[in-house]
Amino acid sequence: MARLQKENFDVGKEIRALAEKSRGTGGIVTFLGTVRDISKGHEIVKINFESYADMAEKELDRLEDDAKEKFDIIDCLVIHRTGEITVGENIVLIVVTSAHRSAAFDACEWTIDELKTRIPIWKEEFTATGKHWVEEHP
Amino acid sequence: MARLQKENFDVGKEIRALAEKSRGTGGIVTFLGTVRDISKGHEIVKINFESYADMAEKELDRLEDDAKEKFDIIDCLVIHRTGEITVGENIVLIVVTSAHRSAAFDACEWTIDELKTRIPIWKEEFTATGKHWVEEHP
Amino acid sequence: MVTVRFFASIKEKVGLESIDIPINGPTSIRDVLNRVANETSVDKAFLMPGGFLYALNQRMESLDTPVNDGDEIAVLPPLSGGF
Amino acid sequence: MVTVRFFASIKEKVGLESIDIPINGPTSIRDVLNRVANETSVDKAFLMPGGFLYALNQRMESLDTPVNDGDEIAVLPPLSGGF
Repeated sequence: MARLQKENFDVGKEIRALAEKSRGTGGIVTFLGTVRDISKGHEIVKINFESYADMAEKELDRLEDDAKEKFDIIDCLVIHRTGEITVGENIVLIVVTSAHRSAAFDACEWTIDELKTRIPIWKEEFTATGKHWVEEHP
Repeated sequence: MARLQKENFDVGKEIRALAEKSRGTGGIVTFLGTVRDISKGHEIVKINFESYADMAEKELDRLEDDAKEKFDIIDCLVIHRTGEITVGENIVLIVVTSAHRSAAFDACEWTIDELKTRIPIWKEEFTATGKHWVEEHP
Repeated sequence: MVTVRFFASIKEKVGLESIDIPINGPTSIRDVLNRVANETSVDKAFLMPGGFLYALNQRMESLDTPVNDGDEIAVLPPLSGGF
Repeated sequence: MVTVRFFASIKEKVGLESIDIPINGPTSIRDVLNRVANETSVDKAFLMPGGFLYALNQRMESLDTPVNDGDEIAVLPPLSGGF
């Protein structure tokens, strides 16, 4: 069950909980995205994530289901934070459990790639000189 | 600096420590291997890892260095446990930090694949009916 | 009546979180957004620049998708979730 | 003198953790393992079945690598680290 939340998450605890759901788990691949200090040459003070919350939650659940259907994995968990987040802090976590490590790597990478194209969340960067929405405008 | 150790490790703590070494870290890919309950149809009670410790430690350090040289990543950490480990417990952890997630996925998968071919460590499985070394004898 | 919601940079530029548009008869998402442009100071090309995504009742849809009374449309500028 | 170390299943079958072999003049890893076979009840083919790895002073080497006095050889059955 995917989660969209303001609060931080405990990476070790989330991995352990998902791994313990199945004793057949042998390989666990995790992607953790954190706030970088520099973005396109600008020093970042903090960032803010706005979301279309109802839709983002549904799409995150669908994303987990799609990963489980597409790859030979046991389970997939996606957590994305919203609101203000400072440099070095956690933004997004994807955990994939599997009996086969190769499927787990493929599924985890696919899930973060897909997340960026499907989940209605927008990033606002705060620098020393102002703030701006991160959008590659067409 | 790679580690070969009897003690368990705290996955969340290890990830945090490596990520905090560089504020440029944006993506962190982790592979965690744990003890499965079933191996080739046999129910596993526990496993034991024997190592050629001096060599394994050197090779693990070389493995980290090779990963850093081969891929566009910031850092790489490898931890492998030795001795007796029960079902569900941690065996091996690989953490790769990077500014670019694609390089981090490639480096992490390469590192676990390489580990299996280069590090002098052997697994002994204990089942209800006995124990045996896991070796694909030629 | 359908509700049109705006997010991120679009919300700031439109100056509204959402707007209600009454509808009568067959109507598409594009029709509704043209009506939004007529009833606000916002340009059509700004709402439909070719690189936005549109959701109808929280599912991505094309601009030609028909809408019904009570539906919720969302104008989604280029997504930037992740990290 | 070189020391030959055994691990995992090989250690159990040889019944020894290690054995010291005196050497005189040019000698390869293969020569040393032949001497191990002569001085124990272990078969040559068992120590060199074609799928093992060999380390000299903790580096993987081929059976033809020359060894010197004081070196450490290790007979490594197929590795199974990981998970």
